[in-house]
Amino acid sequence: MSESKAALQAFKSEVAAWMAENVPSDPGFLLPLTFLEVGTEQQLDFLREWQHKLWQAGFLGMHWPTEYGGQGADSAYQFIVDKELGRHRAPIIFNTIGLNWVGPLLLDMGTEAEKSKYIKNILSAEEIWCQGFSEPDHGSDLGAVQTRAVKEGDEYVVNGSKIWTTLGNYADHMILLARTNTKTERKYDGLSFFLSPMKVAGVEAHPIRKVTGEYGFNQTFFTDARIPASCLMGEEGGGWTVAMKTLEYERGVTAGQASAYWGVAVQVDDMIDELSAIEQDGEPLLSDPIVRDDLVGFMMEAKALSLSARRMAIPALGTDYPMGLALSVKYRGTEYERRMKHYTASKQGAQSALYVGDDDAVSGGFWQRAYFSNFGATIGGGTTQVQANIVAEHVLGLPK
Amino acid sequence: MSESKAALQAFKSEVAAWMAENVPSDPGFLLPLTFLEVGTEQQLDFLREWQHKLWQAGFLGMHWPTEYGGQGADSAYQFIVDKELGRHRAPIIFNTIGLNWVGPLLLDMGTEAEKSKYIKNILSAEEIWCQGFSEPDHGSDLGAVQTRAVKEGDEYVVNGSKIWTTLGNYADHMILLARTNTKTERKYDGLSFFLSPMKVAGVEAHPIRKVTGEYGFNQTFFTDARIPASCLMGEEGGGWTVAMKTLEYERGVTAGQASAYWGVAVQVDDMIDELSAIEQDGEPLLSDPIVRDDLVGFMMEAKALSLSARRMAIPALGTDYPMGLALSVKYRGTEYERRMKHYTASKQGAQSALYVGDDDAVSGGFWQRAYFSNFGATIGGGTTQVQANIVAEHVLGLPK
Amino acid sequence: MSVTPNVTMTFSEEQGMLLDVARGFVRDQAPMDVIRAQLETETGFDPALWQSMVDMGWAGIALPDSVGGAGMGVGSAVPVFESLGGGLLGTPLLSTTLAGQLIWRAAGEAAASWLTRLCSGEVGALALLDHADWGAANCGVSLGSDGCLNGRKCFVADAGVADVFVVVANDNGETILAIVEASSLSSDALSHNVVIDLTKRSANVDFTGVAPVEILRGDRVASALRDTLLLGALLTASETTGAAALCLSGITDYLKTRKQFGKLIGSYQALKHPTVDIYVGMENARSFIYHGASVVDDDPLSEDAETACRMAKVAADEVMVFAGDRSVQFHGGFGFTWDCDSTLFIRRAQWAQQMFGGAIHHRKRLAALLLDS
Amino acid sequence: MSVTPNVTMTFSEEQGMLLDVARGFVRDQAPMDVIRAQLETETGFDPALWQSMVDMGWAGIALPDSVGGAGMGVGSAVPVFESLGGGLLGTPLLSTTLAGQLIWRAAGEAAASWLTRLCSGEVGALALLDHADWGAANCGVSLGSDGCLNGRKCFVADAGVADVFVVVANDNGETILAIVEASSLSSDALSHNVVIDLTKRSANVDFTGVAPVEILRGDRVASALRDTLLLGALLTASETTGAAALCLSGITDYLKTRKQFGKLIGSYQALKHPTVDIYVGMENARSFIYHGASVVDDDPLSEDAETACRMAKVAADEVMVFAGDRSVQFHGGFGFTWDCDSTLFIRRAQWAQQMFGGAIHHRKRLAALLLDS
Repeated sequence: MSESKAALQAFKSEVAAWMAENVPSDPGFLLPLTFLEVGTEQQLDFLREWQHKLWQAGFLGMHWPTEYGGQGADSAYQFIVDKELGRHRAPIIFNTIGLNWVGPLLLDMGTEAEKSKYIKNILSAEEIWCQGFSEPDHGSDLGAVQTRAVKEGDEYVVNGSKIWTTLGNYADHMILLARTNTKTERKYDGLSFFLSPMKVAGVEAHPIRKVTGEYGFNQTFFTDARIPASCLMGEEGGGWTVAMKTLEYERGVTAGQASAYWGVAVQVDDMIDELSAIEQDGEPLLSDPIVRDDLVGFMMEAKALSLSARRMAIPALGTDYPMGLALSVKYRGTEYERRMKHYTASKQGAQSALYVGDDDAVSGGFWQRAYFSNFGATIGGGTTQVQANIVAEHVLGLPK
Repeated sequence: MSESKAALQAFKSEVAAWMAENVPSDPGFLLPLTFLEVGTEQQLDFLREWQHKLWQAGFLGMHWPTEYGGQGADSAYQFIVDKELGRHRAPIIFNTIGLNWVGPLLLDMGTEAEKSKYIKNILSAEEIWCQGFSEPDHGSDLGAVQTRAVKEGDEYVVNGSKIWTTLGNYADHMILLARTNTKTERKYDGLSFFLSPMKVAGVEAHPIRKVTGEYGFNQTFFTDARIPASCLMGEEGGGWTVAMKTLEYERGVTAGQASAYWGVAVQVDDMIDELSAIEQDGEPLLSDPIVRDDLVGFMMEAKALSLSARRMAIPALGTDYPMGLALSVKYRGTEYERRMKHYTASKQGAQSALYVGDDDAVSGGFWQRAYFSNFGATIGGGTTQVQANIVAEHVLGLPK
Repeated sequence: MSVTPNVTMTFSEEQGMLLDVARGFVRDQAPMDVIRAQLETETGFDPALWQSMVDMGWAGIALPDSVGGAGMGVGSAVPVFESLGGGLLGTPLLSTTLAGQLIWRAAGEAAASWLTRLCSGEVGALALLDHADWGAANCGVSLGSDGCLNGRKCFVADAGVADVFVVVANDNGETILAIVEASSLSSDALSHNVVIDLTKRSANVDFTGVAPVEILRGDRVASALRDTLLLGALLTASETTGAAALCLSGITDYLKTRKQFGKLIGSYQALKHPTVDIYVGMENARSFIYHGASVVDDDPLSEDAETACRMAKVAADEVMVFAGDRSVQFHGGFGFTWDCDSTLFIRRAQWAQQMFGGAIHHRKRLAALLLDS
Repeated sequence: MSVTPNVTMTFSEEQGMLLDVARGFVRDQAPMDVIRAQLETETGFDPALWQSMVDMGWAGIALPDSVGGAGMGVGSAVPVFESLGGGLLGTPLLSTTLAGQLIWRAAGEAAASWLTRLCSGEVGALALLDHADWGAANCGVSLGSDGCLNGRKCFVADAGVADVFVVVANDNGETILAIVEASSLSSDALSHNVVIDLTKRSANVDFTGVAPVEILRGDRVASALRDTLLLGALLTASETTGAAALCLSGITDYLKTRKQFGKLIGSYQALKHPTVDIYVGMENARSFIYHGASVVDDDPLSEDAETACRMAKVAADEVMVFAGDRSVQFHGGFGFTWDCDSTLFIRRAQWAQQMFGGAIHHRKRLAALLLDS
């Protein structure tokens, strides 16, 4: 279902015009850099309203079915919207776990009832989703999940604790991976997947403060929390498969996401713009040959990432390692951003040591905060070290 | 037994004067960069004569007992000799396995008979030693040694194969690690250590060509080779301990070596001298700020290594990780040299692509050859990766 | 051109005792919960703790006994700052020490009254920068014909608690040092910085209309200023090296106890080997600071001393940035939280790497020192 | 200033076929034992193999059909050189292709007779350098009033087998291209280089007293020369990328089969993760060469094309140097032997990284291109 260039171009103009009118201006308080950092009610209300507005204008879920609140168009349209959001430096579209993982998952594997019940409210931001996979003692090792869900009549009784539940204190629903059977031969076969309500007795989300000083994460405690048995997605004991499918969405291997505009995007051009105003030894920093050489390195990395995305569309140019480019995106992209943000934060002379809140800080401390915040990307969703293993094993066929 | 500064200074002058007279000039053929690369009879004869001459002059085995051909002085004297050898760009002292590992080992753990029989001939270069630890399929994993030594009467019958036997084709003796018992509970307990003759029936050394195009290594084959039972050093089954002690000498953790001048030393100053003659874009290479910055990095590494050696002598300054500086020397030094030699070989414009034998090559292709040759140091005696494990486990206490 | 020959490293019994005392003090008096309690306070330190340090003679550790100092030489400050860094203990000692150095090197015993005050616990601060560029000439503050200063200084460390400021100023083209009493500042002279390192404090200070109590000028000012900046680099490097060592030990502790996929995470080479590189970098920085301590003295710093100070700063900055960054990463999800000390380490790294010029600043000058002679 | 916008990457069915054919040819005709048999021969390649390549039209792959070429555009040479590199197959195709480009870009169809000869299998060589510095003006060879050249060129690739030389020379300050027939060289004109990459050959060539058959001059010479050097960088990068991919597959094969301490060595992250970085670097280089192939054409190269060629060269050089180095290291003791192909890879890396300027050369120019506009 590819669209004519002309139609896409026209749509782009339409979106751009709408955004020029409707993108909210600076609200006067700090907005989160990513959906992982929504830490105050003020931020939440603002972002909820903004997402709702975008959806009402017909610019969210562009390729999701109309019967569930989408626009029934090609995914190219969503891509255009996301790009324009970036170009207009719009606030982020924050209901990311719903938009990027839960929505595509339900559209792919959900029942009609599940789709009808949940998808529209994801788009409209009426219902917020969070994810309950990781646990305090297991981090990246999902197979070891300990949170118990025991069936009693038409309910499951849940006990245990999840960690890093982004938006958990605000969320209406959680995609929950819990152990329904402790006696299976393979530990994976004891896991089940739930579309679990958050606003029930026995569920408490405790905010966790981050390295940036901000909030957004929670530790979620389940204490004899009773959830309807109908929350089970798929079969009991079939949770591992659903969770792995979810991770594919999280890792961007599979398409279908409603908006990938979940964080403030930073481009190499922004970096150069920022540094072009800085002086070193009384001269423009950008006249220093070493800095220039470093910037060439960053520009090449940025270009290589763009070219790689382009190349993925030409299968004949990736025959040796068919899934390689896609599987290495997170490994490359998140580390590149870490280095680039750190570099920009560190080349500001004495201003490098200022932080958000100081009037003299370069761009309000944006780069320092962005560097700190970026660890969410190199740690969450499988650390860089785990990503390297994934590429080594799944692309190069190296042993575990 | 520390010596007065004046005595050491006088000795230094004496050595320097002798060397000014006696260090041989360029023989007109390529000399090996290290003792690992003695590949022709011509090189062997030349180096044997040179070592003999140095010993006869009283400048080798400075701190070894006089009854075994040494000079009975402090090790500081040997250090001075080695340093002067470098300063005079003398040919290497090649009988390294004897001088650095076997000699100290025998002096430490050998019987009187063993000391009398072997040590003097190591110093005089009358007898050459090689080492038979590694085997083709096991590389760094010495515990897995398969070469069999079976006692029959007053002989052991040896079968198997050793690899990377430096000087093996010229050697008179080998320190041999072989399995005398295949049924021990711990695989280490089946190993024995021999001072084994090379010039007996059933021992054949086949030269292996190196990455540099030169020779020096061998694969040594034992086929029903019969060696006297008296060659056993220590107890049968006690070979692992002796081998580990030998490795300590090899890794430079323990002192006692008769001459550490086993390879052509390269200093950061040599690197800078070499590069100062090179042009880039019509300007001196050393005027390029990026190159200058790279060189600062190398100079700092060189200085840090020197300072670290100095610091080892002041225990109070290394209390947190007592053996750390010593145990990390190989890890740091060999990798530093690899990078430094590669850098110098690669900053010569089109001449970077020339090799030994080309009249137009920078310093006769020295840096290219030195870079290639340096892999002997980052691979042999425990690869860099193994060295990192050693530091991690033995210095930082990290798990295996 | 040659860089390696000078590997002087002296270490007296006296210095050994000082190192032990300083480490013990920090370990006992400033465990991490004490540090954390000060992170979001106004001054960032406990006055009682500061007084203990003064009582031990640390405020004058780098000054001669003729002016009330400890008389151990400026190099003796190195183990003290290394120890303070090893506990992330933020106090105004660095500012006070450097204010003392600047005055001493510019005026000697003629300025004994100021130095005695500093040795006895009054806090000194250096007002150096007109803007963020450590490499630029910073003499925008001028002395007017009315005997008052005119202009603002930026990022003045410990300005909020300083009793005495040494202000680098400009008197008709001549660089002078103006000594200003905090009491003479107007009530709105200070605007506090939001410093990324929560153990540190600084402020922009407006000196307009303030009359200095004393002006130091003459031949020695330029060299005193240059040497104080170099000593600032060395002492910051010392503090940073201590912090890097603490960071390393936090990482190794975690790697030895945390399991993932059924194994201690320290057994994964992807974590294990970079930790070795932090270790090596930390030891290098330590070698450089001890070498620096051995080649600086009260005379104008030699080329070898300059080299040592700059190398120490580069080595310490580089390892701290790497260690802090890896500390967050290797602690995984926990590393990303406020409760993990990793956040203190990356913040320290970010602060330290600019103080008295960053790696790029010093490497450029080292290139000139070592390659152009 | 912006660098990312142009991500053009075109790939026609025709190019896809060419890639398949070229890879198949190298796989079938030039397995490693064939390559190794030529390492220490005089010319470094088998004439029959060269003839097969000529028969497939590769000698004129980058030239228009009006002069006997394949008419697929110069970008079509990229997959061919990538494939040749993927077998370490050394032939004079690079020299011949670039000689063709230089003549074509400087003189167009007016030089059809030369171009036709090159397309039909005569070997062309570029005589560019007066000395080792790729960044210097190289016009030391001059044209005398007697119509003869005077001077020597260095490192002329494939000089030993060349039929036709294109010599960059200087005629009273004007840069000209002198076309010289090999037959007109004196018998001792060539002194062969000892090239570190044993699949490559070059020589210093003395042109003194040689009368060129034709002189190309005029407006187009400077731009033709500049573009040919850029295309040289792009095609060398293509060849290098192929070699890096081969090197990577050698490493992964070894890591999958070799055991140490009872485990496949590929399970050690100290080997596994750097191998991932080689993979990523190789894919980046591949993206750059395909992008380069999509933005170069017969016109003078655009800024985007220049950027693409330079980035391709930097990316390919950097990954090849890293891959070759790690290949030796990761093969352990075997890697240190002549029998292991790692020696061919570090030698190729060493050769490739200087050809048409190394990473430092191109990065400097990229900085000017991308930051100074």
